[in-house]
Amino acid sequence: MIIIFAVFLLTLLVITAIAIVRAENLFVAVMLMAIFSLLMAANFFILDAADVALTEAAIGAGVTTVIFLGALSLTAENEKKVELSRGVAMSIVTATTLLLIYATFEKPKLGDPEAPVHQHVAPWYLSETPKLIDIPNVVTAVLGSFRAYDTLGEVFVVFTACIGVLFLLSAKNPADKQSRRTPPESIGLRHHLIPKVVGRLLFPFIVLFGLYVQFHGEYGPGGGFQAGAIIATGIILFALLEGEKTALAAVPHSVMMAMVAGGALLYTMVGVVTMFMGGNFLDYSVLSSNPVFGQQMGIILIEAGVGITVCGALLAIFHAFAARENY
Amino acid sequence: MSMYVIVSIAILVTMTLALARALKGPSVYDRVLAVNMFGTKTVLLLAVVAFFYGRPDFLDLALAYALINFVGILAVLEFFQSQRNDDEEQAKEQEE
Amino acid sequence: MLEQVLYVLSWIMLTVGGFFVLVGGIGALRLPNFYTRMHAASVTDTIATFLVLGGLLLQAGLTIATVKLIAILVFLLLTGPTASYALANAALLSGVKSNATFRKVNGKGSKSGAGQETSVNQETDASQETSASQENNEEQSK
Amino acid sequence: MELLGYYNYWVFAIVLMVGFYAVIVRNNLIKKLLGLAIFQSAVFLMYITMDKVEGATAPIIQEGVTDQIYSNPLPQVLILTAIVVGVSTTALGLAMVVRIKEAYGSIEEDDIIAKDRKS
Repeated sequence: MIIIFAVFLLTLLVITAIAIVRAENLFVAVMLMAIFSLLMAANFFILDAADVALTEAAIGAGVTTVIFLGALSLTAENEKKVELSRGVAMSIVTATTLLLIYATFEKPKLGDPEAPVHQHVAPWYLSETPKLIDIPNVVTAVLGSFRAYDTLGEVFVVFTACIGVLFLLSAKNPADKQSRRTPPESIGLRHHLIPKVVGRLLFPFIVLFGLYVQFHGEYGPGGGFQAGAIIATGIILFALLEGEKTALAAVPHSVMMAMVAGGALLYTMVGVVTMFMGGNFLDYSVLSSNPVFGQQMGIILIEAGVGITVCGALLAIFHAFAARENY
Repeated sequence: MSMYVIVSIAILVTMTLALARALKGPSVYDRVLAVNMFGTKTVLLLAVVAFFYGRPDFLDLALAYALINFVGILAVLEFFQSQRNDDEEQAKEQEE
Repeated sequence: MLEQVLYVLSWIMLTVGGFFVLVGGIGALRLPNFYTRMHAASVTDTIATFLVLGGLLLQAGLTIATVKLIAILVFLLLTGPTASYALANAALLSGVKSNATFRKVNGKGSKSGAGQETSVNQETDASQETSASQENNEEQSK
Repeated sequence: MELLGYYNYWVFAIVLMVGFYAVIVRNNLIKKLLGLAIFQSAVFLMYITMDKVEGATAPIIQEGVTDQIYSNPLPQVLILTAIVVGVSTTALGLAMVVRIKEAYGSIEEDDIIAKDRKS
């Protein structure tokens, strides 16, 4: 039964992808991108990847759309119509698609338990996690402990991307002195009572839910990446409803920067501390006299670091795009 | 079991119809409406599928969607209104 | 006994909920103009959500899942109408400006043919407008 | 029914190439970035497809259930982080597009090339 759902959703996914590429209005394309992301998340969920689906849910519908819209408001909304020579590209793309499809017949079928990917380290992760770390969510265990080095790298990629965005967008535009007016305060959702009241009502719940996802990540789907994105989305909602300035007063730039750097630093420091205590880098067993408890403590600490960095980075990126408009 | 299947098929069909509306347009607001509808239907689908799988603790996902989809829609509307306003002001400036 | 009653009740709620979801979906696709389509979509946001999640609620019994389902229900019932309000408001504001949707609906009633025509008109208006504004942008940047 | 087992991979191939098409054919830079986002989503889809095991459930160990098998956690870990990294790199790309727009007054590739040739 589930496979029929999956086929259905995947077909919709293909249709949406083609529509995104064909849409000439970029605004429409961005909105279709939101649908695309929703479909991706539903697919991930059906394919048993609850954590990934939660990440896609937290990021795809909220943050991605907001960042794309921020960029669109600074550039053009419509694509220029040009006569393109599509023939060559089309034939290359079709040929490659057919080749890829031909290649898939060599692959193991969906759900085949004998597939090579299930023979390597995965059974070890599944059987050893209850003994070595004793938390139910194996994904969090692998992310936070077995492959912590990898995750550290990803956190630094987020950190670097945030710094890059800030470098690119904080410089003043030389050509553009006075042409952009400050946006009048009389527009937007700020002056609609109902969204404002409901938004104020929802904001604490979004942040609370983010914290739940952060600290429940060992027991259910969740973790630092998802929690950071959800809390950032909550603060973006606050910024949409109360205005940029209020949001920046609540979470100023210095705090955001401290979050971005501090989270990454916390992560690294956990690794350094374990080295000082006689273990390997990011080997949390030495943090406590009981190695299992040490592992759990280490995972909670680094997940906190991940959450803080992701939240700060996404917020800083959002504000960088939003502040650019006001020049 | 079978009732979950019935509901999920109904939701899937509605998702398809919403997608058709999003592709057809014609105005931007129709598309926003379709995206919003698609989002709420995904929430329902995830909730139903969580029960179908027999793991209701995965309702976290549906909860996340219910909260975040709203932010997305508000952001779209905010963007669109300010864009409209810009257009209007530019038109005024041109008249002057 | 009670369990069976609850089971049958949840069955009925889920099925009726599925029916309303379908009705709303068909309405959102088939109805002639934006405001009527929004009306249809709102059906799926309120009564259908209530019925489907209520049916699941009866299935769940008293667990942590119940709390989450109630939370989802409350959030959807709060956000759905709010999003509809904001959307209708935005559409109304811009509709007044482009003078398309409202005028025709008041004038001709809601014959489907007329409605379709209106929306097409509106779109062409909007696209002309945006292309004009784009030219403005380019001029300004020069 | 036999062939449905490959459907996910076919969708992966098609979506991947749709994204690639947007990157190579469209002139608009934001459209190119959307194409890249689609491209990377296709890769995510392929990885997640590989984690599925028939009759298994998500790799969150249920207490008191002994004979349950679980899906492969490893691809999920890789993709989970990749999604967050993907959005930050997309933001970096968009920041570059915004700067290009300010410097050249356009986000169409042929306009930018024409302006570069002129100067």
